[in-house]
Amino acid sequence: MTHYSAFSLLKNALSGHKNWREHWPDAQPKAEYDVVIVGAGGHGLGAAYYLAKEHGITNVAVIDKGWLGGGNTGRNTTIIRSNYLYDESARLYDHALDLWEDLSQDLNYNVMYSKRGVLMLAHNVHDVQSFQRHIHSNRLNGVDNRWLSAAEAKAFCPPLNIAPDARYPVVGAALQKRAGTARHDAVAWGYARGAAARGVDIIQNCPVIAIRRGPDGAVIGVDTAKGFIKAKKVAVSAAGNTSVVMQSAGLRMPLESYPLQALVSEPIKPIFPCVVMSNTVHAYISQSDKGELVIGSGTDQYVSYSQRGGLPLIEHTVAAICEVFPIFSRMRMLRKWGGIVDVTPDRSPILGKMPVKGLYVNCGWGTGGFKATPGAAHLLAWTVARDEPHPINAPFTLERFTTGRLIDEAAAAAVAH
Amino acid sequence: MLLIHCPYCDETLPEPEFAYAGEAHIARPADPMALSDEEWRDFLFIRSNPRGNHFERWRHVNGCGRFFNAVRDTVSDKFAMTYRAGEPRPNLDALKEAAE
Amino acid sequence: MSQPFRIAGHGRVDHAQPVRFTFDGRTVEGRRGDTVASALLANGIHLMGRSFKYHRPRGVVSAGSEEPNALIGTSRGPGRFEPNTRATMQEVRQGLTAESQNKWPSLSFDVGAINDRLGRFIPAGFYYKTFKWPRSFWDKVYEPFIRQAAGLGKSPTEADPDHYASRHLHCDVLIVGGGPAGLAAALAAGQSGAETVLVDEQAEIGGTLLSEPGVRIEGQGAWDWLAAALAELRTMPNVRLMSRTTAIGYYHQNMVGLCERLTDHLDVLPEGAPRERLWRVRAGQVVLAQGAIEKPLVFDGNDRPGVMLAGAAQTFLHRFGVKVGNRVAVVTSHDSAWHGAFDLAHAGVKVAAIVDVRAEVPRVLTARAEALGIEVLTGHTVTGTTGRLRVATVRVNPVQGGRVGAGRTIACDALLMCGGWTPSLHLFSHTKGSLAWDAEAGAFLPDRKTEECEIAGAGRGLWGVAAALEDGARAGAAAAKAPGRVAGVGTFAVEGDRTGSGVVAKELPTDRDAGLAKAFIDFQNDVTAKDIRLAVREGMRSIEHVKRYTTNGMATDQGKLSNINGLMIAADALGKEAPAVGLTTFRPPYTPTTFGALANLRKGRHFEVTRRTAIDAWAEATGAVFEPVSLWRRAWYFPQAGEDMHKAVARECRAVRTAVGMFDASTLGKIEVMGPDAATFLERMYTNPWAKLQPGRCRYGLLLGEDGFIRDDGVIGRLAADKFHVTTTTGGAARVLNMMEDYLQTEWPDLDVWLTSTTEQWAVVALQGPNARKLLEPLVEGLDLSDDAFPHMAVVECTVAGFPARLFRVSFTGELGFEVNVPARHGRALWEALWQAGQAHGVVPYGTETMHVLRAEKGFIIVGQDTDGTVTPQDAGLGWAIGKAKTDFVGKRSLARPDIVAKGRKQLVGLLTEDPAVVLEEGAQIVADPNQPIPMTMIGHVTSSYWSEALGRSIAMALVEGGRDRMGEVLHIPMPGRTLRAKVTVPNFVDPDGQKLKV
Amino acid sequence: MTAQIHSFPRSTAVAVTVLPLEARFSLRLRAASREAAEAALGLPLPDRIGRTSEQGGRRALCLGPDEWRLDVPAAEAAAVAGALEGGIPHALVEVTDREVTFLIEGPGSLDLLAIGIARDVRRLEVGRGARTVFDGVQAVLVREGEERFTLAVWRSYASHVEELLRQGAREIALGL
Repeated sequence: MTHYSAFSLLKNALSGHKNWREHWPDAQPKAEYDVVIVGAGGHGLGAAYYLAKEHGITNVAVIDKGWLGGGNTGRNTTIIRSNYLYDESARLYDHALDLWEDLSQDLNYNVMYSKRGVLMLAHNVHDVQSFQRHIHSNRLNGVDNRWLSAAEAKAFCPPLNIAPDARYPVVGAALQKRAGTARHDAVAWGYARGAAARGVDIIQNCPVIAIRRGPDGAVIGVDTAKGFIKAKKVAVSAAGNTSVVMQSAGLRMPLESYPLQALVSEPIKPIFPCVVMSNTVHAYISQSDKGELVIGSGTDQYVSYSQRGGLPLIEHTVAAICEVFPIFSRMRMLRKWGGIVDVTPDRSPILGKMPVKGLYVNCGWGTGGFKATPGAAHLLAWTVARDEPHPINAPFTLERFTTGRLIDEAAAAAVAH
Repeated sequence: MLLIHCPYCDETLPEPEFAYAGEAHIARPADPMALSDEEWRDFLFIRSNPRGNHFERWRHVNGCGRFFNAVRDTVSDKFAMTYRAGEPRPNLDALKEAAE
Repeated sequence: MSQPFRIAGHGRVDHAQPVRFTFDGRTVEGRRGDTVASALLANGIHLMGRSFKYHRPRGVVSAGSEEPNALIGTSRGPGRFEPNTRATMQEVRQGLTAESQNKWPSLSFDVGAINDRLGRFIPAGFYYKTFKWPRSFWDKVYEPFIRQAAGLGKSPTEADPDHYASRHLHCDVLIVGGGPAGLAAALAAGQSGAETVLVDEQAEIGGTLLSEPGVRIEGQGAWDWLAAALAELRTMPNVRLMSRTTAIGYYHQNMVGLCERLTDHLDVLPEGAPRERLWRVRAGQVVLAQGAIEKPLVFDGNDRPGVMLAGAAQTFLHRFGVKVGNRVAVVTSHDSAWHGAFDLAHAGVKVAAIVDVRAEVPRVLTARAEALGIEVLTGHTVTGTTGRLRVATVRVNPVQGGRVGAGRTIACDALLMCGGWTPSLHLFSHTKGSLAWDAEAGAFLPDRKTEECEIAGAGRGLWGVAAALEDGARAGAAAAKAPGRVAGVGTFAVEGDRTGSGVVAKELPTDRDAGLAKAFIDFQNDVTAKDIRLAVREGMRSIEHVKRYTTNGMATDQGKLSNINGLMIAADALGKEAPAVGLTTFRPPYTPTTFGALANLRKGRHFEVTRRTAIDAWAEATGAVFEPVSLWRRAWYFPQAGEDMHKAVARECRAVRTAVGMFDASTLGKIEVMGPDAATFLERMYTNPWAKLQPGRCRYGLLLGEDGFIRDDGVIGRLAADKFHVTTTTGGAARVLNMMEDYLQTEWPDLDVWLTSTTEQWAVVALQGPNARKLLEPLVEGLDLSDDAFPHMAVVECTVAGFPARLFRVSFTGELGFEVNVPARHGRALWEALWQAGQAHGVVPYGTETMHVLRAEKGFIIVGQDTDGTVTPQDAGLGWAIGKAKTDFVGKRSLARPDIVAKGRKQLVGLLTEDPAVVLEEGAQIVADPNQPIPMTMIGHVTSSYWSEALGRSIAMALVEGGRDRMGEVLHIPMPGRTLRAKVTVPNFVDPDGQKLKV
Repeated sequence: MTAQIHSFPRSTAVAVTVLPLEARFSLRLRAASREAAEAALGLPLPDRIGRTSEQGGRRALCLGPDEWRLDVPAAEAAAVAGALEGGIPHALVEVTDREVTFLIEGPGSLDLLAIGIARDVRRLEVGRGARTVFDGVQAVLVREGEERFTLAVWRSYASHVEELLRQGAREIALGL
């Protein structure tokens, strides 16, 4: 693997950039792997990377039906934060945040993690109560999050409209300064490059048709478009498609997949210094390094894999942005797109062992998947390598839906509910 | 914005008149207390979430107010049919043959 | 003012009507009908912008909405500024202020152009490889630096004073694109009687015909035929023509979004006019007749101002009467540019040479060129241009057998290029319709359709006016086909049609070091051919990876000019055929769409409805402060002069506990549950028993979700054996009714019971306090209100203050209380009658805050504040509300799950701070051991906390692990800077035995 | 008698007024009880959703398979309220005060309704009605004539709807 640095860039510039090596080779499947990971998004590639780097397991394949990073990794609004309500969630996302901090150095690939701060707007008394609960809980968990008055929020984010006569006036905000954004594609590419350099096979455009189980019920491999691949362990990290993949192993999941939309504006000079989220009006916005306003929308009301999404939702989202930021009304929407998010009944992920021997799952992230990427990948690798969950992901079992110990982040999730 | 046929109004109308109401044909057990925790979990939470034909419920909430069932392809979002609540789950193969 | 490049009498602009505007402060004169771009070109101005990354000087490339370079800021006064306006689409208007972008200090001298010199050190994706060391520099130095370089135009900084409109539209046939194909489709569909809508993004409908006046259709000149066709369409009542209207997206089941620009072209804004309108069109059939977009050629220096698409030059000439230069050169791989060159030559422009990369060119073209005295260089390539702010020369070389020969230089002030045409299938792609590569056309053409649509004309790879007309008529007739409609397929006699063909080129061959060439593909994003090749070299094999790594196609034209060139070069680098590499997905909108139009009616207070009660106006007049509660606004408190919230609430609380208070409770959800099976239905829905509740009596009802957690609560009164008056929380009204309908219709359709929302039928006034009966009694006719005759939790239909009423004796405060329901029209009158009657009894109006304090003093929960969707009845201390003998109700089974019956669940308790003056923060977290390190183990949190005026101290409610086993225990609330201590108590602080209700 | 809302722009294209309150009921019953109810009310109850019937100043609009909106003169409210006592399983609930009813008339009325209603109102035949949604607000629309509609919304939404109708009427008056 070529080490990337300003020096290597300079050296290659002088030779016309003709000597750069490929980020990852285009692998063809071998007959057998110790671990097959289904889904080459940030989570799956990251899990392969950590399996190789931290657990010495390098006979690993990551298989994807399309191109790597082409699912939700490449379709989200790149918000990273960890100010979740429940201890379990806060620890899970803060674990990810810790890994984000040094990810560029670790991968020798700049994922452009930008700690520009995430502001969550409160518009009424109920919001204030809910945010205060988050802030106090986060503080005692060692998670960065603090309360700002409306004027302080405006100082932190000048385009914000804090007029008291707005339909949804801003009465204050919770600020997590350590939160921010990262370059989504770079996360997938950096992990892919790091994993490939450690011997992991990345197999693209190879749909997994079924997970195959042996006579004793244990996983023995996967049937793919390129034939059967034997595997001692299979980890499914396929986001919106998890139900379909798991069904092939005979497991029915507490998941539903919804289309989630996002959009960007035309690029403008820097005006928006942070990330702003308002769960009450459903507005999520930041400005990319290219200058586009990146805006998250909600999910359509019905289960779908179509990635099309309707116009009414975009109308509502843009109206919400203009309500909170009336100066953007004359801006223009450049592009909108859709992803498929898999949602659990309590809006918290499932990350751990399955009742089938050798089968592991990482799913149900809803809109929270990108921010969790390094954490989820790290914990999935741990769980697969040791065949037991890490204490941080131990509460995120499938069994909680039987026993009733739900981790209900519905109130905290940035999704219409 | 989908167009949805309400089997009670017998009209095809735009989505804002309707509310999605989750997977269909998950009947509430007659005696919930007789169920095991696993069976009760399946009723509460387990969903088929297929890529393809999905049996689902909608309510014509801004219309006749009725809940009804639909079969919709979750990949194309196209409705194969809608039918009244309480009617049995249609046999899709038969439906396809009839169309051909 | 001279317009040296304007050709008198030529074009469709009104030469008699000058229009003045400014560009970077300089006054420029154009003509009515000009775009900013055509007016600037008429004045010899090509330099209109700077590119994104390298800040290279750029001129206009196209004449349409695909323009990547000539983006300007436009303004018409305070609040009415918008960045990134395409100069090729913005019509000139008197007084328009236009400015160039992404430059400092000026457009002609831009410091940022240093990036251009450093170009070799900042290739595609360079930022992924650098800026990582030293570690601390990323946050403080590199990242802010990268962000500062972002963007093109400047953001607006003021709120938008304009408003926007929206409209739904239904039609049989929607035709997108008003060129020959679209017009022929509209004629066919219109004549059949189908409801037909034709939209075009340009100010004028006509498309290609506007730039092809030489073609003759049905014996008429193209423009005469166009005028006649439009006139005919306008006479058809079933046809609607919409110009300045862009089809932005193609959604499910033939819904197409349109954005219509209403005022940006007007000199003077009509009072109250919306700026733009969003249309949501539902069409039986859609005809996509969007034509094709010309491709640039890729060669070193193809981005200098003055280098533009040949078709654009033709449009500027014919539509606007503007010649793009005095001495032009042409480089092409397609026949179409030859025709443009001939037209320019006819208009008196010197055409220095036509360079064609093809060795073989139709003889008819070369002969014509020679006749016009134009030098013809077939089998040639272009290897460079010169000129800092305007192209000055072009270097051309012969190519033989793949070898590039010696170059020579040709002087020119404009270089016209044509790399062929890309069918415009963006909307088709929105439908997820698939495309197939057509090797002969050298383009992707529509393949499998998913929606009811027809593609006509150049979109299907058909070139020429005749083919477009014929195909349009076919498509229009096909789309209009329906029972009772006859659509004839018209035929059109066309003369002078200029069809042609060409080849698809990757970057043009050169004799120089290709590694040093600045051969642009995506002009705005400064993506060059070598960037694409670098991306492939670095392992980006998917076209999506190439796009994302290089940013090719991600500029504001969304790849309209760059996608196919990028694909051809990527395919070449990968050693694959174009279709094997595939295309990136086109996504809505077709062109950038104003946020305001997307938000349309939902602006300001119309962003969302604000629901008001019948009594709201009285509260407002009395100076109430309001708070939003779901969609309602409710009086929060009623401050008197000099009072802050704390003082007002304390006074209101005192008044209720000692005299009487009035409260507008109209927002509570109300459902009339009626029918012989009403009680049975409520038995199944609510945890409580209902069968034995007597008519005339009420009961507190608790509603769970099937998961066993509390969803809603409220008092339910039985008015008759078959009639219940159910109340819900304010925010839960719609949800509860929907949930009830769901169970009733789908689980228990056999029950004879019906649900009717009466939330808005009734205005509700709560009277609470020891004087409540004294106040009310005189206003109630013929009814004994004594405790014996009308005890706590009684309900009756009666007359209050002369109005028909439902009177409840209920208390959410612990005081003697009544709730009077009257038909909403009488709400205000009832309120005022009670207010008058109450003057003798010390009545005060109180708001939601006081209501909250008083109920907390009694330990009554607020669903959503003291519960959060994970709280069971037992957790909330409401186990008594569960009917013990009931075998089933919604949620019962879930209450038996292992983790729900487990020990240590959070339970609702009271908290009394050690320091009575300290009011805990709602949301504050509770720990057992304050000295533990972070992360701490938290055992609960404060759900409600107030100053209790009645007790002269603070009170709180909290959810605490195993809370009811901790009575008397002191717990700790670590706050920033100090840790508070509080004792666990029963959550019932005032009159715990309920004596005050028994009066 | 109808009162012109002053704030609406004077336009020949479309006029909007608020109808005064008479008496309105929501009637619910099963198909088997329909005939008995018709006899008791002296009013046919249409069996198809969207159809209306009128008799003796009383009017029924079928809104759902078991639901009718009854509009009767205010003076007959008490009589109607008591008409179905005994025998017929039903729910009859007065909702007069729940709603505000706008009358929209003029050649621009279809355009005005189209600012907020997604369904194709042109296809609603004269004399028929439907529950639908106007810019997110549930509403009952009845086509009283070719260019004459009533639009009933819940009381607390009325001012919002009225303001949007006013904005739309101004736009239609401008002819843009």
